[in-house]
Amino acid sequence: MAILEPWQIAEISGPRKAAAISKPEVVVAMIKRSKRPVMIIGHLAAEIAAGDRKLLDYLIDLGNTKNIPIIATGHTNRNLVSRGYTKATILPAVEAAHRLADSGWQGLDGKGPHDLAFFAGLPYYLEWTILSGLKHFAPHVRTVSLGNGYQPHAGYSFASIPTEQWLESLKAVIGQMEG
Amino acid sequence: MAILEPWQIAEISGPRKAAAISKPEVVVAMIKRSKRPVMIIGHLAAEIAAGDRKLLDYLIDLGNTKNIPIIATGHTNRNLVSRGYTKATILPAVEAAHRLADSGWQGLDGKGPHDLAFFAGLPYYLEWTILSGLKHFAPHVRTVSLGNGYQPHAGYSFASIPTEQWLESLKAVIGQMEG
Amino acid sequence: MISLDLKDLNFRFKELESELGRIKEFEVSVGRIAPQNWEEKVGPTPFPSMTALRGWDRKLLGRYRPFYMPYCDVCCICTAGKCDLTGDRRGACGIQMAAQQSRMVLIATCIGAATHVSHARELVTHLISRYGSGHPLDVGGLSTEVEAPLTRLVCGLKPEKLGDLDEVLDYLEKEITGLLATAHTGQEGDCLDFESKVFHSGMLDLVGLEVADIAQISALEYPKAEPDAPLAELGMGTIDQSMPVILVVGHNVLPSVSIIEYLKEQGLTGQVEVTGICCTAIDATRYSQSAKIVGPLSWQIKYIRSGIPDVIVTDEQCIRTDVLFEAEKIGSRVIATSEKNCMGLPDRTGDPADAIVADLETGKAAGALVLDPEKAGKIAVRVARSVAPARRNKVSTPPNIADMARACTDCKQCRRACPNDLPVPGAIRAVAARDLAPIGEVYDRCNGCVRCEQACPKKIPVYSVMTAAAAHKTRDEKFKIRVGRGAIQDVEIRQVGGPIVLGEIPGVIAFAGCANYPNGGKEVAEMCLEFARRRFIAVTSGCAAMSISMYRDEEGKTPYEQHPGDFDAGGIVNVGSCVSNAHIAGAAVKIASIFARRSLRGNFEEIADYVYNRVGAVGVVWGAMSQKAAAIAMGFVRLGIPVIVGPHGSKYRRMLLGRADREEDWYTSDPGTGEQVYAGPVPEHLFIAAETKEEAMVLAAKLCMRPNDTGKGRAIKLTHYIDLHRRVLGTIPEDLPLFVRSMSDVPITMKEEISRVLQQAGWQERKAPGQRP
Amino acid sequence: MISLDLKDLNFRFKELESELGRIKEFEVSVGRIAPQNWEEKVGPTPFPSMTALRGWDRKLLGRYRPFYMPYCDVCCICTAGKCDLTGDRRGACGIQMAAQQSRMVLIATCIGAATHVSHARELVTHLISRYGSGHPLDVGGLSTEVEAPLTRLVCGLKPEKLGDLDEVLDYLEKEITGLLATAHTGQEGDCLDFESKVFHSGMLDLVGLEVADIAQISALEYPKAEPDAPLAELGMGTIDQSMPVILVVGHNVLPSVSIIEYLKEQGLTGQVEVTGICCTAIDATRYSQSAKIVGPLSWQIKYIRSGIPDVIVTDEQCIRTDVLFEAEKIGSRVIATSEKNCMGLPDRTGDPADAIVADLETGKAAGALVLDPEKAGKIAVRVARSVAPARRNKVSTPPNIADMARACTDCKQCRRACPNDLPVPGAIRAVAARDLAPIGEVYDRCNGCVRCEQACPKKIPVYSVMTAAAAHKTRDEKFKIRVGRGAIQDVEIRQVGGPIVLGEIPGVIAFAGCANYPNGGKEVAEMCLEFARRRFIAVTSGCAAMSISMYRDEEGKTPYEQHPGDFDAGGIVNVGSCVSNAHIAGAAVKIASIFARRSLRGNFEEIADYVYNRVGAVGVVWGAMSQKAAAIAMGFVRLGIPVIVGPHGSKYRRMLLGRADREEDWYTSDPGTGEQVYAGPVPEHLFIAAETKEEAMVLAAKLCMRPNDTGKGRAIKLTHYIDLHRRVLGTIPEDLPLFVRSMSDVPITMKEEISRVLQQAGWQERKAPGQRP
Repeated sequence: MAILEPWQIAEISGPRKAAAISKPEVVVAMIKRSKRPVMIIGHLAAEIAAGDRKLLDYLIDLGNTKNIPIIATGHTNRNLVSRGYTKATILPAVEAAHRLADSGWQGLDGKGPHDLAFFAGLPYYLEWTILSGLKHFAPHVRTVSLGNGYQPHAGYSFASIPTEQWLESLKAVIGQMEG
Repeated sequence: MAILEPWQIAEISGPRKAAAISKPEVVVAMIKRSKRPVMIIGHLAAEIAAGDRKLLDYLIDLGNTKNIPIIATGHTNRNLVSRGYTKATILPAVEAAHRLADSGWQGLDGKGPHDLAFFAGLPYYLEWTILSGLKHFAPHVRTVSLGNGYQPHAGYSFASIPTEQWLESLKAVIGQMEG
Repeated sequence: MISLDLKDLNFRFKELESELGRIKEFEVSVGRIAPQNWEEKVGPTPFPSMTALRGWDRKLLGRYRPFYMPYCDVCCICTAGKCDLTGDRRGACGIQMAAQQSRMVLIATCIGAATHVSHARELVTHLISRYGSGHPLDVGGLSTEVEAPLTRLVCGLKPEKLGDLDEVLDYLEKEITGLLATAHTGQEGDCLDFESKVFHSGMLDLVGLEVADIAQISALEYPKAEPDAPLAELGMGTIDQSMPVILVVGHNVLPSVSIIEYLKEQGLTGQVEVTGICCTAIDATRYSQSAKIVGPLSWQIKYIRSGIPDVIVTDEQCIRTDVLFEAEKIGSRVIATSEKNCMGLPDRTGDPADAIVADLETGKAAGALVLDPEKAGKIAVRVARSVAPARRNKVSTPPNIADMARACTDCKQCRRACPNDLPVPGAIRAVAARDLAPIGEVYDRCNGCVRCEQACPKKIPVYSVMTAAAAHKTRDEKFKIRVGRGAIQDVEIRQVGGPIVLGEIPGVIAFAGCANYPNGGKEVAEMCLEFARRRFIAVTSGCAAMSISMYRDEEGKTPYEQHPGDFDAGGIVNVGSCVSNAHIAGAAVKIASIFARRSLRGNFEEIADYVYNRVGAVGVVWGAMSQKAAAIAMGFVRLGIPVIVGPHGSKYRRMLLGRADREEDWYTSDPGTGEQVYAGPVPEHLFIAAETKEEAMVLAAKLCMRPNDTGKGRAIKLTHYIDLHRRVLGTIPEDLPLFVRSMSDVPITMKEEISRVLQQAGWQERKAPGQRP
Repeated sequence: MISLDLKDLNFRFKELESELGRIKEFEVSVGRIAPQNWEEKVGPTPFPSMTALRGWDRKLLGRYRPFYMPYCDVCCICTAGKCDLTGDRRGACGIQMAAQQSRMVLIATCIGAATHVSHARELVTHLISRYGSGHPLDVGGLSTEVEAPLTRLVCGLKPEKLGDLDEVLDYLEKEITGLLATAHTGQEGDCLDFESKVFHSGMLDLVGLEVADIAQISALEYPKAEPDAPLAELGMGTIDQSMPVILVVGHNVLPSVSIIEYLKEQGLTGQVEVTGICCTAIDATRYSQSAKIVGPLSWQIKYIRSGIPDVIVTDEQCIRTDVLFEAEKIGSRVIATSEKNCMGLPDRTGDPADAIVADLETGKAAGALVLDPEKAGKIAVRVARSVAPARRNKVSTPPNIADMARACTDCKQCRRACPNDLPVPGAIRAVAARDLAPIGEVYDRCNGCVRCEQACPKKIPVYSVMTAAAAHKTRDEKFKIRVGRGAIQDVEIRQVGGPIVLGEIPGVIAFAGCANYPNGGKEVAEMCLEFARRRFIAVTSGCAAMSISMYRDEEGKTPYEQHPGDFDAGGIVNVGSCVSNAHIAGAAVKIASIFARRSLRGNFEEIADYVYNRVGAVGVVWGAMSQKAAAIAMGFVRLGIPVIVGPHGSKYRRMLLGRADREEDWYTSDPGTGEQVYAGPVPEHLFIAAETKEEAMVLAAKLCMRPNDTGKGRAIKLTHYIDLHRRVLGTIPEDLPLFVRSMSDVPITMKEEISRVLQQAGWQERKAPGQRP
């Protein structure tokens, strides 16, 4: 069952709440429309089992579809490197958000501000606080939570849905991006 | 359009939110199941135009269907009396709520605790704070907001709906109770 | 060398032989004022700790149980949260909802008390530096010898000089710090203990108010307990816009005093308009009636957007945080003068005045922080005079509001943002159709919070449209207010003490507090007039005192012109600004002390018990909004004086409500026989939000009853209660039998009717508690 | 009679002829300590007001901009609200979101500072009453002459006796009251001004800590700056359950001292177990190593539910508010001893001890409030001895947890309530299937907040199931902790000052704060050991100091047994309880004063600038949760010492983050030439939440760098940074070029590799800022 309530029950947001990602096409459309997306990946991505792989593996795949750069937070980079992915930028999650919130920041490659930011693999509450910061202070960045717990402070978030359903959606996004 | 958000935008409630009264039958069923309902009516009931009558007129009708006693708050009683209704109990709204929250209170007639409380005609925010008090401290009372602005702290509330739609629902409830 | 370690050391010797010589009868007193200046014996609780009066608080809280109305379902004040507290859930620290709500109340009232105490500290420090610590405290000469009833009551000391107030402030700051600490995660967790601490903060707050006001009355020579204090002008219509205009906003009078003094010094009095909003304005008129009051705090944006003020001087408290932003829109310069409200401005205190003036004149700087009231005052005058000519086109031409309004899509966001759910969308659409009547009605009920405008997705300047549409109303705002008289004289207390305690004056009703009214300010004036006409004593202060003035009778007279300023039946007594609320509580305390000759000194519980049982006083805080208002209210409540707040007051998260229907709650021990006797539900509540003006009036009349009313007094009080109830609620009160103890309580003029009611209710005469000595 | 009005009056006369006689060389000093006891010249800001250091704060805030992460979209702290602050909306008072968040931070840090200051006030008042105000302050004899570096720095006075601390507390209380006032609706509204006030509250907090700790060290004869302070026992496994057991919880040691003294007096030492949780426990072991520490604050429910304690004595701070509720379940008696945490219990302070003991023994009363630590201690011992035998069956037989767990419907409410999103549902279902491994893993990562249990709709006592399943782990909790040594000696500072400032000791890392860890306490120990092994100086206090002890190496040794307690490379220095954190900040300040001979007195900005630029110290507060922790952190931050918090620390609502990528942010004026030179992003952040232990370690190593590192020092610091980065993040840090000023900064062992990185990055040697004098 999809729950459009914060996964951590008490973490209510207020009047402005994330739109639910009702179907994979929503994400695909956002990526396609975005000029400069970025992906912020926390350490849990390497722990969260997603079928016989880890969430991190799917995120790498997703990133590769449109060359979306990755910011590796926590100790995520170690797990990226062990997967042969060496282009990530290492930043603490709050620092990444602080930069995103600066509309003058020219992005990881210095070529212009990011307009779309995906979040995944962060502890729920840390992602939550960061998304709140961006909701309030980064109106120029659209935020998307890719976890399977509803993140009300995001621009878009999956509802709190079972792992299988969520994985299917992620796979569909990747499939559609590749296709 | 029905908005399942607090009518006053910032008055967010938290994890526990009112169920929407999706159709008149919901209210009818509650009244029928209730042993000892009560109606708390604020002064705005005499001001809110409802077609060619006032909200207060409908509420009197509703009360009369099952002899639901009325607590008149603010200066509502004056308008009840002018309509020939003289059986109301006069209490400030917060005091009425305070008594309802006492599970030992034997009700207006001293014959036992009320188990269902309707609210209407109170200023939105006053009803809101009172419903919050009851949600948290009167688990033995089911609360229903009969206004047309969604009251998240109620047990049941109409969504924020247009006046006509709301009036139709009220009339339907009365009709079904009478019928 | 003799070095003293403790503040409260007091040493003396009859005779000393030492290397230094021989000294006789030598005495040094430090800190705690030597008891020699006061014969009265010290009661049980001088300088009470936060638990010293817990027993008294629990008595009150046992009868008036808190009813909590949580703002939301969660607790969010530490990083272990947020915690869901619905049901009987405990948070990560173990707390439950009732305790959490009372904890939030405590934080609010601590903020309130801190604000007043910090204000008092600033005033006292500044006045000592200017007038010396030996400057005598004098609030009303020989007719007001009890100069500081609350300080005497709470601290057990009798301050005589400005310097004596220092120790009182030390005590208040220590207690506030301790109380605030209890709100720390994992400290106090019982809701009644939190409530007791809330009461303590309220009591501290009242003492802070008193310290602030007696200091400024004494040093700045305000009216000293004068019933016939002069009238001052109030309203936007009273301002001569051809002159340079300064606006002072806030609560600390010092910059205003400096402006007025500098104008005098320079011979410019009458050539620059000194206008004020909020309590700074009230206190400025207490200092000099050349100052004009614009209106209560809700007038801020309206007045600034009018373009009139050339310079805005802010001090502390109740200042909209967007003043600088709004000022910039009209090219007005801002001078901030308080450490507590720096507004992000550069600190220019140390710069030469000429440089600051130059920067402000040229607009190189939009504002400056000048933490020296004297300097700030001079700069304000110079800048106002210099920029005014160029700002003569300042009253902006009325915008084409119909065009603006046409952008409205009727999305209703403005109404959903309005705290009073006012019908803004329809009124805006009417403006578009050039019908200004509906928006005028909205204007009358609006508090100027400007949230409507913030919410508009079409960026319609909703509030500006409204004020522009109502510009003619603004021009008519010309009223008279009696300036704050300060304390109530001891002689007045001697005169009315008897009638009040016996019930012959049916009550003292105090209208105080903020301007966050549910329905515009008119209701405050109407309530006040109702009771003054009924020959209650109406007392007022702060924004409420202003709102009361903004009302005219058929002859065009304002309430202050219709009613005298005497503390007597039928009077409308403006004591002054927010800090003057101390005199209202002080009057109740003085009835116990001067009229009933109870010992005051460090004797809180006995006096509060006296006030609670004898003095039919009620507070009405119709627009209560702030943490300060909450603190003041709790100060009154600890003294046993009920407070009625407007419907928004329900958002203070909890009420203190009696249960008239529970007979067992209202027994009291007869002072003569010791027997438990039923005294009836009087006063019925201690802190209650009323839904409408009508309900508030009926409640106010009812809450004036006290257990110790004489039969005659009770009859008089019942007359008003029944009469009001009948008039505004349409019936005789059903609870009447609870208030009639014996037939002697029944008003003669209503005897027949009441007897019938009593009979129907199966009423029987009860043994009333004996009269207390 | 001579009567003095002002606290800071100081009058003297050479010779006086009067009626009283002739007096020569007479002097009275009151309040402000006469300057005669200290030669050092007074700096610019003794007793700084809330804006005195605004300039310094703005320098820091310009470089480390606040990044706000609002807890929710609205403001709910006055009744004009709630207000929607999304977008650029202003609330009814005009405030916007950034200011509102900083305001909430200020309220939190004021609560934190108030808590410590109030604690200090209580200690000082009690100790003065017992030991006299003339009792000398002595924190380390001749080797620690700078007895109160923070008080000297901030207040500009040099306290010598307990009584001298009174004036410091007056100042702190006055300032806290003023700061709290600024949070009032319609007062301060600029986020950077709020932040400056937050820093001020943090600074006040540090002084409050110092006052509290030097008072108790001096009067209670704790270890006095002893590197080799004795070891004490820690852990539930160390308790002899055959004896009566008292549990003390909280932060105020006085009741514990009284218990220990009474046992001694009665010859009962060794016959009653005195066990403690939180800082009271730490301080009890500083007083006597006969006391045992159970664990950090997160152990409370676990320990109470074990049934072991016969009597629970609570004082103040960090006490679960459900202690009484939990105690009643196991028939344990509760004695509350603090005005700040009365728990709703009847105040028995004035009752005869025998009566209280009798009521508690018989269970007639479940608890009592006894506001006299001496009396409370005696009662606790008597009751514990008397109820223990009857409670011998107190360690409840393990419940049938498998049966309980079978009620689970996998609704996931427990997990959704868990602050750490731990996989509770699966673990509970495993318990039902008699597999205890998963729940054991949850136990290791659990902080004991018990929210899981609160949320369970099936009323499964989830937390009890967990602790029962992990009972064997509890039995193994037997550790050694070095008791709090207190201050760092002046001689130690002299020895390490050079190596620290030059960078040869790569950093001082302080592990402090609460136990609200993201992933269990083990990570704190691991981080601490990592840095101690790398020959940083590891300092610790409070719950973190306990968590560090709960770890063993292969040989079974705890960190305190492996590492010395010297303030030197490789040491693990437990300074003591939360209030002992003052000594960590004090050590940094003493480096500036003792090693670098900067004048300390009332000279905050210069010293903070020195610490910021020279002293490679970093705080790690892995479980930061409380308002106190926030206040302490802000105290460090104002001194220029960066603080890393755990991921839950993001819920403090704002970070203070530098922007390494903005070169323009990192220019500094060369002290020699006055030229603006690029100094690199060091330290890069002032307040940052780390996501994982690994990230925190890399950050800690990085944040130890300072502009004034010598080449050698920078090379050493870079070695650790690079090495850790490579190990835990898998690569050489990309930002490395920012930290290499010239080739002399490059660690020789890594030269080749680093050169390659530098070359790739297009790095060029820069002019480094000159060494400061």
